[in-house]
Amino acid sequence: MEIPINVLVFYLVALVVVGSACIVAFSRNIVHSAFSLLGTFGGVAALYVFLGADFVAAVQVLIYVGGILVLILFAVMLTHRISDIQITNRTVGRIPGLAAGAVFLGILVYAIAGTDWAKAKEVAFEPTTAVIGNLFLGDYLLPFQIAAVVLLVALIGAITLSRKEIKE
Amino acid sequence: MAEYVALLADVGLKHYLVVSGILFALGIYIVLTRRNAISILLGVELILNSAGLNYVAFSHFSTGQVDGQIYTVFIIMLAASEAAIGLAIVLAIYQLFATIDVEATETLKD
Amino acid sequence: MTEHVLSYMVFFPLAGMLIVLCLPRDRHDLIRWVSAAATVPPLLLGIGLYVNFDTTTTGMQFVQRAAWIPAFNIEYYVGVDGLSVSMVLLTALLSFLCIFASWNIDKGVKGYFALFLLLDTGMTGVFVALDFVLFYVFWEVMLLPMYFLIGIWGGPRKEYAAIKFFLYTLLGSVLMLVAILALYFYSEPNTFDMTKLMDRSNLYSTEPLGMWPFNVWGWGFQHVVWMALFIGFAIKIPAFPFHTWLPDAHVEAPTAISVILAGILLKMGTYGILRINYPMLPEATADLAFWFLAALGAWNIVYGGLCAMAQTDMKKLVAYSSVSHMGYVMLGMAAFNTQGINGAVLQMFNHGTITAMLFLLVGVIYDRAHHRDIDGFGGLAGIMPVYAGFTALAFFASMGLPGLSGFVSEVLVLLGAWPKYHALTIIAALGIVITAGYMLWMMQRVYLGPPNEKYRDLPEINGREIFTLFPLGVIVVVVGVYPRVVLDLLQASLNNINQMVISHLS
Amino acid sequence: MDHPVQTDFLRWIVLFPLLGAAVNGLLGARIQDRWGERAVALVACAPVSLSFLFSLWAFGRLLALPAKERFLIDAFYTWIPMGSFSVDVAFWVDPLSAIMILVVSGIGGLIHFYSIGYMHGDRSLWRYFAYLNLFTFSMLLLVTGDNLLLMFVGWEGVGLCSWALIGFWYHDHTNTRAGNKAFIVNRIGDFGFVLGIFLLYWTLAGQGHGTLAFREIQEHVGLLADIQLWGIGVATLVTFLLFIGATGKSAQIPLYVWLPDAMQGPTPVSALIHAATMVTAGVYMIARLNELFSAAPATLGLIAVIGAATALFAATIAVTQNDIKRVLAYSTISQLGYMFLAMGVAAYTAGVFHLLTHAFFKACLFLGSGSIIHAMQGEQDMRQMGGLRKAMPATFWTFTIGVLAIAGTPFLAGFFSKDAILWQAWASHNEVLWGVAVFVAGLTAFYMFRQFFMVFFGECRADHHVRDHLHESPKIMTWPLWILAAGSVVVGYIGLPPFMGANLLDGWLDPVIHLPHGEHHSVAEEVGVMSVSIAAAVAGVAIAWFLYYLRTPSRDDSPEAKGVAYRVLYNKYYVDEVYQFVFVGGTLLLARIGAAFDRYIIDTIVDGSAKVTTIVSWFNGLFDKYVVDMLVNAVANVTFAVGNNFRRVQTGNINSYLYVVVGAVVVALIVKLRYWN
Repeated sequence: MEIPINVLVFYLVALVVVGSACIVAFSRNIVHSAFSLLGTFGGVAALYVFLGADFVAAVQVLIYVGGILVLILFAVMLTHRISDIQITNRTVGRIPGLAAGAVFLGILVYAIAGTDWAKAKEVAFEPTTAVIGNLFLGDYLLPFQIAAVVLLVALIGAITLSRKEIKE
Repeated sequence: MAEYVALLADVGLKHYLVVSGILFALGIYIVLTRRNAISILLGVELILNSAGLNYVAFSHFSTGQVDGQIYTVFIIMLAASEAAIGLAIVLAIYQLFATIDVEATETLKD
Repeated sequence: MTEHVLSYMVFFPLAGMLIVLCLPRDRHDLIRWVSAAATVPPLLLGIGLYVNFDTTTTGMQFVQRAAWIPAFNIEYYVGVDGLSVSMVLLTALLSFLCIFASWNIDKGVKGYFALFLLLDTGMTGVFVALDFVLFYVFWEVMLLPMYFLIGIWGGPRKEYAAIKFFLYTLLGSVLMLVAILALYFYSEPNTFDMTKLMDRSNLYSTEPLGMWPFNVWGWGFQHVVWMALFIGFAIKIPAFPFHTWLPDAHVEAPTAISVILAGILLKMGTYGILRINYPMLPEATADLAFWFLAALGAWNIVYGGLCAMAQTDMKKLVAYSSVSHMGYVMLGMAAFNTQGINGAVLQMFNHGTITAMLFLLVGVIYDRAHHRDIDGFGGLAGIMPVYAGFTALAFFASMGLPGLSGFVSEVLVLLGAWPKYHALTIIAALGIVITAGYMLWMMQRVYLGPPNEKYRDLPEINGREIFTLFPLGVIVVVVGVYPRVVLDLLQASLNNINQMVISHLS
Repeated sequence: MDHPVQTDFLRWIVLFPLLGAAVNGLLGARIQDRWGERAVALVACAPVSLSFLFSLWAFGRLLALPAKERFLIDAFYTWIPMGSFSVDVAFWVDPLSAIMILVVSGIGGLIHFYSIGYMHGDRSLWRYFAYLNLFTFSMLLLVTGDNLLLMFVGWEGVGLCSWALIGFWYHDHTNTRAGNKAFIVNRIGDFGFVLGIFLLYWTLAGQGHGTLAFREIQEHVGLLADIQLWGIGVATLVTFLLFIGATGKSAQIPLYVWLPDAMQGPTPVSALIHAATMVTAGVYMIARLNELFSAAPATLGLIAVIGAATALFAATIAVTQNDIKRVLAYSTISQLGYMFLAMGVAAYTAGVFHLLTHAFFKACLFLGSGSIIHAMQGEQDMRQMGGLRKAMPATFWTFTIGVLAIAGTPFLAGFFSKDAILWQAWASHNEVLWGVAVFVAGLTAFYMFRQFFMVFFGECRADHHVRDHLHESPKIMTWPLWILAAGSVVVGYIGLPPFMGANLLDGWLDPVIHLPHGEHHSVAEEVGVMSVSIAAAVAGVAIAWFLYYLRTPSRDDSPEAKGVAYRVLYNKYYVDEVYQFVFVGGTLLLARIGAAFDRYIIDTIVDGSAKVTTIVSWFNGLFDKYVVDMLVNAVANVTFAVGNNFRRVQTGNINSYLYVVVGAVVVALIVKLRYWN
């Protein structure tokens, strides 16, 4: 039986995503966790591409990989002395946590498998950037503006929070 | 056997959903078990990613429209601001307590 | 004017709250006086209400109604009858007095008084609302400030108490909401108008439901709704076994809040049963009254009394005595005769005044000694004679000594309960012995005996405290000697409510 | 009976003392500070005197009426109008209550005056007089109230005042404990009393005559005849319940225990409340409702037995007591037993007669003992006394009259009344009860003379410090004694036995007390019975003479050295200890169980169910702690951890929150998948 190449690629990418997520979850070293996140984010971006969401994939790479991840790494470095990196990723209650996660996953898979999902008439692969751009400035203008404001607020908030208290 | 192989080979909506479900569960696991504030943020990122993946998958397979992708963009935006604010809080806490273990910072409730 | 009088009573405190919110936060005295001023008009209007109240009619008086959300037939609809007017008066009086009892709050003064006034609005609103949605809104408006007032201005375990209070009452509210919705959807045409639902009392099916366990018990839709409402109200009363929030909340709450809690909030439970369960679900009331009102009431009396006896904290003792005394209300209303039901509501009124006094008195001593340990005092009567005099009055009223108000209501309740429930009345009458036991014992340990050297210089009760206690003392005596001042208000309406159920008694 | 005379002055008999109490209670402290004790005393004594005058007026009004129509009523206002149930505040004076108001306001007044001397120098005299006035008010209300509920008001009111006065010197916990005991024991009686009221009201209401007014109850007693509840006649049940109330108030078995302890109060109080007036309330109540009680022979039998038993029981205890007031207290219980014996054999008049004479001589004795205690500077132990007759002649002579009267010396008051009871017991064929009563008469003579000899004869055994200051009491204390002593002599002549002359009391009470027609008995039989009781009394006096006059009692005569029987009697048959253990201990145990149930069971459930929302957190805690520690500390740990975990709901612990969220989502999903599709 012949397996199409795109299927193989999908599984490969999915493996990368899940595997690196597992490292994120189970690593004792927070730096490893943080770096593994890169694999997850990248993998998800790849999945986006498979799903024909080129714009989203680009955004994912730009913001997640380029922004958030760097931010996290900075935070890790700022809050830990390099020397004690090993012991900083404490985990408590692994077993109940695992149980909860497993139960949750089980139910999710059960739901996913058992549901008769709606199907689109045709599955199209077209460039979406223009469409999305139009929608942002059309139907979704208001959320878009609000998002801008939220980002601004987040920016200011982050600065306010992280700057040193001025002693009075 | 062949049925299963065929099922595996015919990559469709459910496959993506399962991947996203696994991400979600791992995220949940992280948030449930980690005591390190930054780790918890990592878990949240995983969860957000899984949600985004879901949106895009649905948009591709179920609706055929791009609305889902737009939501994903919003989610990413939210994730960015959340990370910024969250990490800023973590830094602030670190300055105050010299640790970011969430158990050590319980005095917040008073 | 008469048309809006109830609305004024409800919303004056709210207006006061808005003004308080606009005041600068460090002008403490200004805030206090503004709050006091905001509770005066309701009190004066309440007196006007009392004077102009028509005691011969059973219908709603001083009615005001206006469309609110027409889509769902929701109205702003307020009015009073004999049942609610007594409670409205009590609310107006206690709110006024409690402002003065709160005078020495000095932490977060602005927030405290603002919340207190909001609470006042909520409480008055509950008693006058005649539309279910309005009723529910006021009910919640009342709960929230209470949560914060306990949780922020409370004692050492305030969070625990506040959370417990909130969880309990939230559970009650949820059940109540479900029941209200059920009442709404099964009425034809759908209405939230309480008076309409009361008039058509056979609206709800009593056909036993097929579902387990209701098929075993023979409960119909009406019974289930009754039960949901009852649990909601029983938590407020508080009936065994939903009573344990009360001692904790009382112990942690500041004095004035304890007074409000015991004086008014507890009444909402029994008020709700009489206002909603009795007229709207009469068959279920008739079927379930024995176990859930009469037996539970008698049990409350004895159990609360015994628990009170074991307490070492004065406030806890008084709190458990409330549990005991509210049992009389339940027993009385389950008697389904004139004496019982009137006695029950009179007991609600009397308990409101007497327990308010008790809590104020405990507050007085707590302010001075900063503890409430019963065994930690002794001989206070010699040190603070005026204070001890007021205490004796309140204690004896609580014990149901003839000539004071508690006696009249307790006798009416027990008298009313006797023909229907012999055994339960005998059990409940044991309460008079138990009450005397714990009250006298506490009196002996705290007020009598050799004066405690530690507290020899405790200052006598001051003018402000006397000002809060005196009106209550006068009411206690007057109602005891001439109970008609309250009874005349109640009779017509209560007998009407009673009649609605009697025809369904088997 | 149908047309009582309407008046409007009876209310003042009752209200004057209330007024006095109000003035002294509210302003007394200032009055005493500014104008001294005399002003306070005036405020207290004036209203009681006025009450007495008004009582005399009422008595005169009654006398002026034809014998069969001697009823006055003063309807004040409607107290509780409640459907068919309506209670008036109305005052009712008929021949029976006329006697009582005279006794209460008369003897009460004397005791008020006496108190001026006795309580001289007490800083809170105003309080004392306020209580005393309030007591007089309550007692008058009790006897004049025209219905059972109003009587109950007085009934409770006197209990309250008794409580306040027993614990008057509240700095000592012995006193406050005694007060509480009195109040609570009385409350147990009241428990029966109110139930009796309810049962009576509803039974009559069932017959269409729901009422609590005495005259209507008497009128409709016949309606109760064939009605039963729980297989017992309602009349029997009602009277039984009311009698429970009477045992509490009038100190009968089993509720007598409070009275001896009540002697902790000031002595005039013991005289007024615990001898002359309040404790006779039960007797009065039975006489008031005599038709009802006559309709319940079973209860009457019980009352007779209880009465006789109490008389015997208390008399035996009195024999060994050394405290001068305790002897009198037990003697009071014993005499009350006589009264109940009289009630039990349906000799209501004889009972009321004994009530009346007893009020005089027992008040006289108590006030006399007060005078002695006053002189002995508070000493109450008779072993420390002796030879007081020279130092205090007035007290000695009045006390002698009192002792003679109570011991049944012929031609003094106690003789006639006690004999009337004994005779009625005999005549109603209760020979056993009669025998007991005669024996008790002998015992009474014995212990009273024992006291008499110990106190007044022999050498003074007090230390010289006290001995040097022995003195007669002031005039204000002795002249009430003389009046009471005179009363103890003459009052008996209103109730002469039939063969000695006309019985005024029988005739006077005839309109209210309906005696069954007795059989005719010969004079010889009467005289014979009478001489037996005289013989018993003489024997008692003789034994006392030998034991306590010829042999001087020792100063530190310890009961421990005596035989077992003596110790049992001295310790009052250990009844107090048994009650303390069984009832007080039992109640407290129940109380603790209840409180523990609340704290450990209900609260655990509550906290636990709050915690169920944090399922996994609980799981976590369980895993961490309980599996390891298991059973050893399980109980303690559960309680602790419950609270602890509950606290965690708002610890700010993000993980815990998440467990809740996850749990909720899982549940929601399951519900959705399982039940909604």
